Amino acid sequence: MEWLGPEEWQAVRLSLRVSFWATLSGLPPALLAAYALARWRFPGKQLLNGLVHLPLILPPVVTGYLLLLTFGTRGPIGSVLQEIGLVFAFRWTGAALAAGIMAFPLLVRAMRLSLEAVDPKLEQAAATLGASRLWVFVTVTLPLILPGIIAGAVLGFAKAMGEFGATITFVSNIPGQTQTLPSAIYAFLQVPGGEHAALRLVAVSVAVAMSALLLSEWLARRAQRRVSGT
Amino acid sequence: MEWLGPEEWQAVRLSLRVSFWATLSGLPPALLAAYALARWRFPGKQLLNGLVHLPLILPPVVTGYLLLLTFGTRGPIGSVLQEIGLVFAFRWTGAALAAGIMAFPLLVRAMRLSLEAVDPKLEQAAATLGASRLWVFVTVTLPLILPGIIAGAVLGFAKAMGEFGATITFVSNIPGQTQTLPSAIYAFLQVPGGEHAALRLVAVSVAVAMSALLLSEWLARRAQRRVSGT
Amino acid sequence: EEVVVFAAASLKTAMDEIAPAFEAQTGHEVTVSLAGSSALARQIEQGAPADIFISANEAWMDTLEEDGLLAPGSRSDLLRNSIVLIAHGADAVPVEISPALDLPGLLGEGRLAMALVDAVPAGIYGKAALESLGLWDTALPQVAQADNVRAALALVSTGEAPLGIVYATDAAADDNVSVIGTFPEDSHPPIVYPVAELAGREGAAAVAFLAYLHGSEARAAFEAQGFEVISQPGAGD
Amino acid sequence: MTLSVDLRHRFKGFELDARFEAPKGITVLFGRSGSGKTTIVNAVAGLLRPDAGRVAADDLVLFDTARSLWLPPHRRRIGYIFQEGRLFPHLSVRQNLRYGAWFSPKRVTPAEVDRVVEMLGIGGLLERRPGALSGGEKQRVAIGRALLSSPRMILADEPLAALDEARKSEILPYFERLRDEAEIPILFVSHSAAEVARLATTVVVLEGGRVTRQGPAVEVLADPAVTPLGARAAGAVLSARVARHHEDGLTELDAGGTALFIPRLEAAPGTPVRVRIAAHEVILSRQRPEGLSALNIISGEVQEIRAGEGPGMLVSLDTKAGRVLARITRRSAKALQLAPGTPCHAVMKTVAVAPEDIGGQGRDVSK
Amino acid sequence: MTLSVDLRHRFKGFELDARFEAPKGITVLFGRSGSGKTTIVNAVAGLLRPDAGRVAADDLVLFDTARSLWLPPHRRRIGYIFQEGRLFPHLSVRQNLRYGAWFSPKRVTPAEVDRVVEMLGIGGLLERRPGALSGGEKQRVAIGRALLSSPRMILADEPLAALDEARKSEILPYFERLRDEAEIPILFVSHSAAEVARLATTVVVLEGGRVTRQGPAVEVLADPAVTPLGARAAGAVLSARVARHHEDGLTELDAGGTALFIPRLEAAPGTPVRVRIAAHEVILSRQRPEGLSALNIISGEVQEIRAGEGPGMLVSLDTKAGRVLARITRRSAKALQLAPGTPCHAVMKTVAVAPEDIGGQGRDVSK
Ligand SMILES: Nc1ncnc2c1ncn2[C@@H]1O[C@H](COP(=O)(O)OP(=O)(O)OP(=O)(O)O)[C@@H](O)[C@H]1O
Ligand SMILES: Nc1ncnc2c1ncn2[C@@H]1O[C@H](COP(=O)(O)OP(=O)(O)OP(=O)(O)O)[C@@H](O)[C@H]1O
Ligand code: MOO
Ligand SMILES: [Mg+2]
Ligand SMILES: [Mg+2]
Repeated sequence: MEWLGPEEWQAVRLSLRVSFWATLSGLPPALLAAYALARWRFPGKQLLNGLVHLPLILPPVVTGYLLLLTFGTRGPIGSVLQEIGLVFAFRWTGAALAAGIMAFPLLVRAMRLSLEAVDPKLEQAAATLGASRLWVFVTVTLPLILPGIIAGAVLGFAKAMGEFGATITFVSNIPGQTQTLPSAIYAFLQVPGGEHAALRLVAVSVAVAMSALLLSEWLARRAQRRVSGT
Repeated sequence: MEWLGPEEWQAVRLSLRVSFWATLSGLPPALLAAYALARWRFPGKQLLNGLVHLPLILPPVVTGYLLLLTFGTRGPIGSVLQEIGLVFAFRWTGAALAAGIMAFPLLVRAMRLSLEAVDPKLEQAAATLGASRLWVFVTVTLPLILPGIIAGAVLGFAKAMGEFGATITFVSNIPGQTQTLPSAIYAFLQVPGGEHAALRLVAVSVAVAMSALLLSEWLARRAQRRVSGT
Repeated sequence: EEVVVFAAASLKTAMDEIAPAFEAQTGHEVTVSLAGSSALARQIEQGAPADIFISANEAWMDTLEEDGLLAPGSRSDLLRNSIVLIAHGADAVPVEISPALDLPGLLGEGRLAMALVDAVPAGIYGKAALESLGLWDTALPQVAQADNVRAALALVSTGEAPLGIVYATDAAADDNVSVIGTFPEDSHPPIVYPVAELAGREGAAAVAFLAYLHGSEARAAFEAQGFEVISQPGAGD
Repeated sequence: MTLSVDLRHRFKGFELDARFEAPKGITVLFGRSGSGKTTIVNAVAGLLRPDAGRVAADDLVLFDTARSLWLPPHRRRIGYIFQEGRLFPHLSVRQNLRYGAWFSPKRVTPAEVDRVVEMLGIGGLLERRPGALSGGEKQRVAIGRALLSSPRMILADEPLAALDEARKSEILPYFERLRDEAEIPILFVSHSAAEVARLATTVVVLEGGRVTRQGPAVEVLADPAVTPLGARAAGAVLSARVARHHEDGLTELDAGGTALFIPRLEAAPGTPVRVRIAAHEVILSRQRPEGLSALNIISGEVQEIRAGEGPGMLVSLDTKAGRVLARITRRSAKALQLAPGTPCHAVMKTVAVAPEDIGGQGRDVSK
Repeated sequence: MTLSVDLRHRFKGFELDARFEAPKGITVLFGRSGSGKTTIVNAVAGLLRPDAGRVAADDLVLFDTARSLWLPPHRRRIGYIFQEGRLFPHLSVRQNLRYGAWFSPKRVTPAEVDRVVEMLGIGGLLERRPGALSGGEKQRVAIGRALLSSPRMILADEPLAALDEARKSEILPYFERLRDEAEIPILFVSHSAAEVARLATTVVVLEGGRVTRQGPAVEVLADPAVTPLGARAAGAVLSARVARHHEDGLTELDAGGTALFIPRLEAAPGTPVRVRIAAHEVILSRQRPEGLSALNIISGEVQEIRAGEGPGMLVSLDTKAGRVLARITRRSAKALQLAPGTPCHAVMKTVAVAPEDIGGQGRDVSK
């Protein structure tokens, strides 16, 4: 597309990368949280539940600010992670972290909903056939909740594509590093007459997300067909 | 709570009202959309799917801007609705509209996931017992997807409580009319020394949302128990 | 009578003082909507029920004026601000801001936090200042742009970025940063907050409020926040 | 009311092509696992849209692909007892039972509900949800739910498979009564020869999606060629009346002048009953046998001898009590020199006339 | 290996309190719907944690509430055939069958898989998913899945209820072989008297959550007091050998010198077989009867006469072929003046010895 400048292309690529990794690396912890919430009983369960929902409840700026305080180079977690070479500040990784955290509640809910719909009788059957808890999860539960995982991933990816407030607050806007599509769009909207440029980027953003959506629908249909067992 | 000024109380009340109505009035259209996406085949289905996800994909500011353009007093829809006395611009109803639209994809996904998990054999059984499509839906499908509806409503409510970008862009930040908790938090964060006041409001926001969450968990457990049929 | 004021969010503290005082004095009712200048300007374009607009951004006020949305003759410059270079820490060593400033040396590996340099006024002014000082090209690769000044300040305040460029009004109140230099006034276009009454919304209360803003009580409130109030020929005192 | 069925449908690796008539009474669909029984039942209920065909109940066409006619399931008013229960998990047993009544044009009286509940022995379960029921309990509730929906027709897909004999023998009379009293056709899928033999008015035998045999139960069951039924299904049904009850626990029946002894039957003298005598339990004798423990001897003469596959033959006796079938070996037939017209005695034990082979109309079957 | 079960568990409105031993062989749990069979089986499998009790297989304690011992289900190595199938919907039939092997310490050979697949007649379904199977097909896959998991013990909850007679008679021998050859105990829930009679080594009768009768099958089945089994379950098992095959389709067996005729059995002369003779199909006679169509007559003398409820009596005959049971009426017993020691002849028809009542060890049961 000629009508996108190189910096804008960069933003597109970055947004894709950020959203992809945000979703992907969000999946395992989200699955764990969903499993814990759906299946386990433990003290502080409602606390975990609340924590998971927090990014949804808080205005994104606040989330971004809290991220800055904890995952920043001087933050309690950020400083430790830095020791092992994991830096979030002003990096695309930070953008992915912010997007991932914002998408987290959506991932968890979708998975949890699917987990709660899994027939425990099938899991029992697997256990009688010798599968340990972990194997039951891998061979029965996981395939059965695949539609939920896909649904969660789609929501998460879409959310990550659109996330702006927390990202820019946490890692600011550095072209090529942390300037995602929404940041670029936001910048255009701040100046009089920037609407057209902004709309062009919105169109790109929508196109990208729609492709992801179509792909996910296709995957979900396949998974659903597997699960419904015909 | 003495440490909240009257204007802040107003914001709390308004946020609750906005989130409540956003969620409540979002439920029926979300259910319809979820049903259409889960069960029907029609041309333009993927378009609808995309449209539903749009508020997630777009940066909230863009959504707010688009709302302003369409539902504002001069917008094509806004001006028509104004004729019949339905005004969104700079009213709490507009805040509810914005929050509702932002929450919409979350409502739809949760319901759709539940709908896809409903065993069609039960619906068939209901049909053989004389229940028409609509009655099957009301007496079988709906109760069975109740956990999904609750999950969606919780997500939606939480999202509505935290929604800020689209709201402030669409209906501005008018105390008592459109100043929700997140807008108030934002305003505090824009001035030196406002952080403490902002944190107080964040705490209130979190407390309110957590109560809603606990309530929903309780409801969901009941619904789940109904569905699992023991 | 009611006055609806759309004001840039950075004026919150001042407006929280001014509005009740005005109400007490005149019996009018003031409603203040605080948001980003661009959002407010767009809303006014779409027919927002605002009587008065105080913008932190001249460009948006210009746009509204061109579109004929301002009450003719009501526009004036209300406040002036300055931009400063801040560093993390309560007692950082001051520097002299001149073309000789060794920004890369001060930054080291770190970032220079600014507001969006092409979109948000504080960023635009900062960029203009650095350009006029010939520092922009060397600084550019290390600039981190936040979506507003407050976020830029937060980056420095938390130590994420060693240096930042923010409004003097913002820097003053934060104990974790120190102002290490003020950009010369001639290094950037004047930083002014214009105010205007909106077309078709003229009323006695609006006029009164406008006058009040330029008056001495308001001046005290603005100055307490670090703003410089621009004297109006023929206004108040 | 007669149900006429004509269906063609393909699954991958399976082709259904079935045409039959189910008159008033119970039509049993009989066939091996995977022969297409459930497929047919689903098509009649409207849960499967077959590739082609027509199903009509008298003048009411349920569907007809030739005329693009399709009555949706909920307008067919069919009481379908599913092979796998399909109870509504979110409703209590009581609500499950009432479900059909919500949509039924006819009112279901509380007395009717009580009677079905009592017959099925689910009175103690009414407030439970299906998740807390045993396998057989679920199946009984499913039966009740279908029966209480005031159906125009009943489809029962192995309704009794999960039940114990005692429970079966409590429910079977109910189906018999439906068969004998109500006008509604019943399509009944069963694997149990005893059930088929007892209930069927009409038998339709399916093999690999095709109807290989159909007709009145008495004929089909008496046919040695109907292998899937197994040798044990052949039998004759005699009409009799209760004559008197004896002190030693036996009830004497009068079958066209011949006395038959069966275990005590709770029915007043004079009550008409149907007694099924399984062909494989009848022994033939040329002389009237003496000194046997078997109490029931019916005299008659050979009407027909049919040879099937294997070593068995089916002998039809014409007796005053009616037609009696006996399955004997070729070797015995030769030894006894049987031929049409040969006078002969049919011997069967009292206890061979088992309780579940006795159906009656005058009995209070709800007990 | 012996399984000892001792369980106490309460559901609302139901109380289980059962204690029994299941020795090597097949222990049939028999009882009405809702009597607690599935509850027991679930507890043994570890799917239900009973309030109190202990289950052990020889020295291996599966759980013991007194010692707070609980072996999780997946470490019990139990092949559980569920009452409702429970196939994995996301796996193909083949994958379902192989599932247990993934976790089994023993390797399951392809030959073994093939044999089970062939026996169950599911060779054509291997690539399908459970959603595209008929009810009986699902049940067969479920049986295969459990059998192929190299279990240490088999729990079968009405595994054959959904199957037709022909299919049943193909699968039953497999269970028999497991019973006779493998060392593993099998807990088998069944409502079918014929199945119980044929398979059971041990019978445990449940009523309302309590064990009312338990013991070796021959004893329990011969007991007229065991009403839930129905009169038809009593019977004796004779050991015999194939003597020769006749041209008229009959096979002659030699049971301790007495000749027995049964429909052709595909087994070489000399092959040992077990023949079950249902008590209700035996007629007794003081004189050796002549001119009857019944080919099998065994002579012996009355050993014992037991009266049950109702009009029936169970007569035990001591014959050279072994013990034979006959259920006759009180009236006949009186007429024949039977008493212990009375010489007597047992008469039964050839075809009354039905194919599914023949179990053998030498037969190729996979056919
Ligand atoms: N989860 C439960 N909650 C309450 N009661 C239950 C539950 N599961 C079973 N029951 C009751 O316990 C009793 C025994 O049930 P169980 O499933 O063991 O019966 P069963 O002998 O297997 O019967 P069937 O032959 O009908 O399968 C029944 O009365 C049943 O209603
Ligand atoms: N959805 C499907 N897709 C493909 N094949 C199917 C499907 N449903 C059924 N079949 C096949 O169609 C055939 C007939 O199935 P049907 O369920 O009618 O058998 P049935 O006679 O009811 O058997 P059973 O006694 O085992 O319940 C079977 O071979 C089955 O495998
Ligand atoms: O609204 Mo601002 O004060 O331009 O950052
Ligand atoms: Mg079927
Ligand atoms: Mg059971």
